[in-house]
Amino acid sequence: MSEIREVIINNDRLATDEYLVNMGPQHPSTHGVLRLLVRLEGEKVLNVQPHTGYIHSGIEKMCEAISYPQIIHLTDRMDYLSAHMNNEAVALCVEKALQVEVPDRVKYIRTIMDELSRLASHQLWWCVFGMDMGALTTFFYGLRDREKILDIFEETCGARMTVSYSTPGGLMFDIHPNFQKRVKEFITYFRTKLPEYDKLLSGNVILRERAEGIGHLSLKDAIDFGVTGPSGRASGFSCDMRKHHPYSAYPFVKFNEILDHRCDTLARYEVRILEMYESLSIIEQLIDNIPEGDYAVKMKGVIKLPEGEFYQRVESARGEFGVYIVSDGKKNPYRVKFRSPGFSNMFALNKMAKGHKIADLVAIMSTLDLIIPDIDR
Amino acid sequence: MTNEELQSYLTERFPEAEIKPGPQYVEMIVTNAALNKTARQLKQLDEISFDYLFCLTGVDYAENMGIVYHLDSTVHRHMMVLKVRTADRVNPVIDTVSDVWITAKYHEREAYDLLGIHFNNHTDLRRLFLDDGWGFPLRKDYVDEVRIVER
Amino acid sequence: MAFNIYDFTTLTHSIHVGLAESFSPVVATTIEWIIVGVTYLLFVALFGLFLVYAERKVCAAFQQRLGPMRVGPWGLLQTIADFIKLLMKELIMPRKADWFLYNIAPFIVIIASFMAIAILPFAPGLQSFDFDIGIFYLTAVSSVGVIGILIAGWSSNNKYSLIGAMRSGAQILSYELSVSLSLLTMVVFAGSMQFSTIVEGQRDAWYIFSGHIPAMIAFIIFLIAGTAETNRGPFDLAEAESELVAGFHTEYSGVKFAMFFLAEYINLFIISAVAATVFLGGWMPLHFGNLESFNHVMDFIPPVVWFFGKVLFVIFIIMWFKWTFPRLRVDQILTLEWKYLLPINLVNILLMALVVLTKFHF
Amino acid sequence: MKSFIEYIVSVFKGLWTLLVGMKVTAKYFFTPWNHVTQQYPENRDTLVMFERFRGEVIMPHTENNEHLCTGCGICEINCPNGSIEIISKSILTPEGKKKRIIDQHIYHLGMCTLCNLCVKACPTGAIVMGQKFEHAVWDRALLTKVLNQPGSKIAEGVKE
Repeated sequence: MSEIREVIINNDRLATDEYLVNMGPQHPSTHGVLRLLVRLEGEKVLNVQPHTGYIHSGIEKMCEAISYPQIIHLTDRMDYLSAHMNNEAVALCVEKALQVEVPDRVKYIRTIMDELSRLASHQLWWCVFGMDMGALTTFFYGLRDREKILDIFEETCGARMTVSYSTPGGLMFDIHPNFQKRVKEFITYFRTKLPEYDKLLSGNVILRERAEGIGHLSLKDAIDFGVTGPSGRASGFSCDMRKHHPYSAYPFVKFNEILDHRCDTLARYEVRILEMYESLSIIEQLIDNIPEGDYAVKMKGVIKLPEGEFYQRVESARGEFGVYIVSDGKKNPYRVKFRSPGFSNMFALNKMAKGHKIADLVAIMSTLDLIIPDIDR
Repeated sequence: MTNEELQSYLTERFPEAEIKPGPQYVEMIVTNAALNKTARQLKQLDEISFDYLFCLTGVDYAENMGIVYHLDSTVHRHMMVLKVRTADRVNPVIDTVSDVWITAKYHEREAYDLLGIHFNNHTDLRRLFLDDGWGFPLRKDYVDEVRIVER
Repeated sequence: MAFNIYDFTTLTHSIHVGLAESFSPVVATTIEWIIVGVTYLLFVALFGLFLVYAERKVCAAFQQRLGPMRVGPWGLLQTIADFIKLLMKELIMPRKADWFLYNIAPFIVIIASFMAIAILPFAPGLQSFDFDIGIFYLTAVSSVGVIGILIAGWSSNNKYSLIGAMRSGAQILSYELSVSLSLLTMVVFAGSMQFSTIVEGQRDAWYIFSGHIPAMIAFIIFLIAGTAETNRGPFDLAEAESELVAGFHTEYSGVKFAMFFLAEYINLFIISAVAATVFLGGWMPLHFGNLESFNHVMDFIPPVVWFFGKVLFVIFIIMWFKWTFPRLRVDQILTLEWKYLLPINLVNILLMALVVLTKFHF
Repeated sequence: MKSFIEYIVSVFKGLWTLLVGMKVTAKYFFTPWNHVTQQYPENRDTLVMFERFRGEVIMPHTENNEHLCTGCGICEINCPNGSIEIISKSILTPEGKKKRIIDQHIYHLGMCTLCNLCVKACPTGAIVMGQKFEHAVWDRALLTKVLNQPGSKIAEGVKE
């Protein structure tokens, strides 16, 4: 019935040669259970309405009933591709509220893990983007390389995706003795594979023709819609939290914020590819200099935050991730809000896809890199 | 601007609003009547130009509802918090700011969905995640005997 | 003739004579039809299954995988198991689908493929029809399949299917042009439309070598346009998985889906076989001008092996395309045809005519 | 004329980028021994998980059927989703004092998110993360396990 409702809400009837298509909730390119109500004229997209909530799990409500260390494992399950960044955001927020200073070792390890997660996320994005474009081989190349990062995670954190590695006050474990060796091996390995990504897909004339000038999102719109992360930076929106509000070990490393002013699908693609190079260089700067020390500071058995409101912004693989905790002094938060990057990014889809073809809609959606649990929470 | 500068500027510019230094950001509490106008000015004034709304949170404060706007300026790189509280808790009504920051349109839909806060002048106020007829789960008095297990 | 030993003419002729002696002419002809039909059916079914297996293994190798490994040694029986599964599956029809058209569409597609396969010369004497307008017939028949696809998309009562069918229609209509024109280039060179004459003409050198530059351009264009005509990646817009779920065959299941699936692989075979016949000499062995001993060794490899070797080579190239490139967009697919392939093709025909007129070929 | 040259150049440039891509895939095609497939059930014998891998919560027992669990219930408090239930009983020690010991350590694997908080919180190190990862069962009730073995008792010298 929602189709009919849609038409009435928009208060304009479908013209004779227009039709509505439900893309999703089960559709190969929505990467989960997102439903897009697409209004089409032939192949041309006239309007896209995202419908969410198919996997709304009430994480914010659940957080109100559990203690701060327990929140961590729920944030894993929101944006499962940047699980470590989400963990870190909560941990940093709690540490900020308690005014706990963690050892440098923790900061370094957290940053390395952040960048590894970002690499893994961008690799998965790359292979899925290729698949959405119809190049199925990229999918396996991307997963092949991501597997190596997941192995590193598994060895150190005990889990491959839902790592739960950062806890308030430090880390769950110290790094595994093999960690540095394996990360270095991975960097040398991936530096040989990344140019292959470019050869296979970035340079390909079909991809460039399909991506260039498609899905324009101007800088003003990007800020207005709150499109952050690589998608926002491709519109020239300087929104890298690592640069503007450095946390963990980011003040100690040199890196560039990748900005692109072409605002199209190709720009979003290239920003992510360049970010992979940047992540590699960040890890290289840190991996040999992990200082000795404790991997966690001693926290109280029951963590109680002082009364007040605390906000922590971090840069997840998809954009700005924010944790807003309202505390009333008890051991569980009064209200938790997760500002998830995908939520804001997704609603810019209509703006970007209007007037393009169905195939472009798929490509644009792919470059926004949506993770549905991140949106639905 | 630093937080102190920002605070003095805001105090001077918005005399009717309540402005206080928060633990992280400058906080400004306005009434619902002044919300939309204040928001527009916060965005448009060149000295502050808060053009990027990065978080909009609805909070159930037991006696009333509140909306917390976290604002960032991409020009000056300073941040502030704008707060507004509703008069009523059961049927809270607040003016929309979606005509100022487009992203608020969707965050407000989320707040409407989960907290039942009604936004005036919102063009497309529908539930975002949950079905029609569902309760408002983030309210403190929300009861769901089937799905919520108390420990 | 060196490859007389492999000539099938004597075999087919003796069957014909034997039948004609034992039965009345009508019965004999009917029996011949049945024999030929059953042979083609068996061949197509088995070769189709083989191609599906080959595709899965080849793409696995491109993607650093192993592919099917479970059913039979190296997964050899996988496609047979899949086929049995498809045969046993329930046929589900959308409630508001057009019953007649929905059911007839897969047959149209597969019949068109069978009709095209009839013209191909597999080996000397192993060809059911030898028209003097063979190439003309082939281009005509191979575009009948699109009617089936259009009907399938229309009758399924599904928007995705309809979009897929419309895309397929636009695509095949335009690429038919390129296929015909690139074949026409070779007809200009060969001076005949008859397949047996074309193959016979490549006794000394394959056309792709003797026709040098224009033949090579025509070959590349034929490969591109042929891939587009079989609806394979990177031109698989009609069934674009990430956009249209499965395109025109979204609503088909069981054996009807199997027919579409099989037709796709038969079409792949036909396009490759035509490319092999017209450009790479069909069943003709590889001969070089005056290397007598080399040519003699080559003659000992049976023509059937030559033919299928060439076909598999072309199929491999087409698979290589598919597993490397992203899919084109619908407007780009038409741009590629009308702005690139068609003008190049037209210039190429002129070039070929010039080559033929000036006898500047080997 | 200029646009015509651009047209020709664009054709060749486009073809070149396609060939570059085909070279990458061809490289992998012709080195099929570098495949990354793991044939899972066949390689079960050689498959070793990392030592920290979190498969399930287990309670190690010694050969005398002794464990380290005092039944204090800290793991139960720390579990975010209630997958641990401690049922304790009181017994009389030989000295004649009443003492609460563990009766059943019930663990619902179906609810567990393997967050490691219980293992981290356990004061005696009685529960650890196991390496088993093949948890599929036909009956959901089988996912509820009692971690302490029947007849087991607490090891000597464990601080309460």
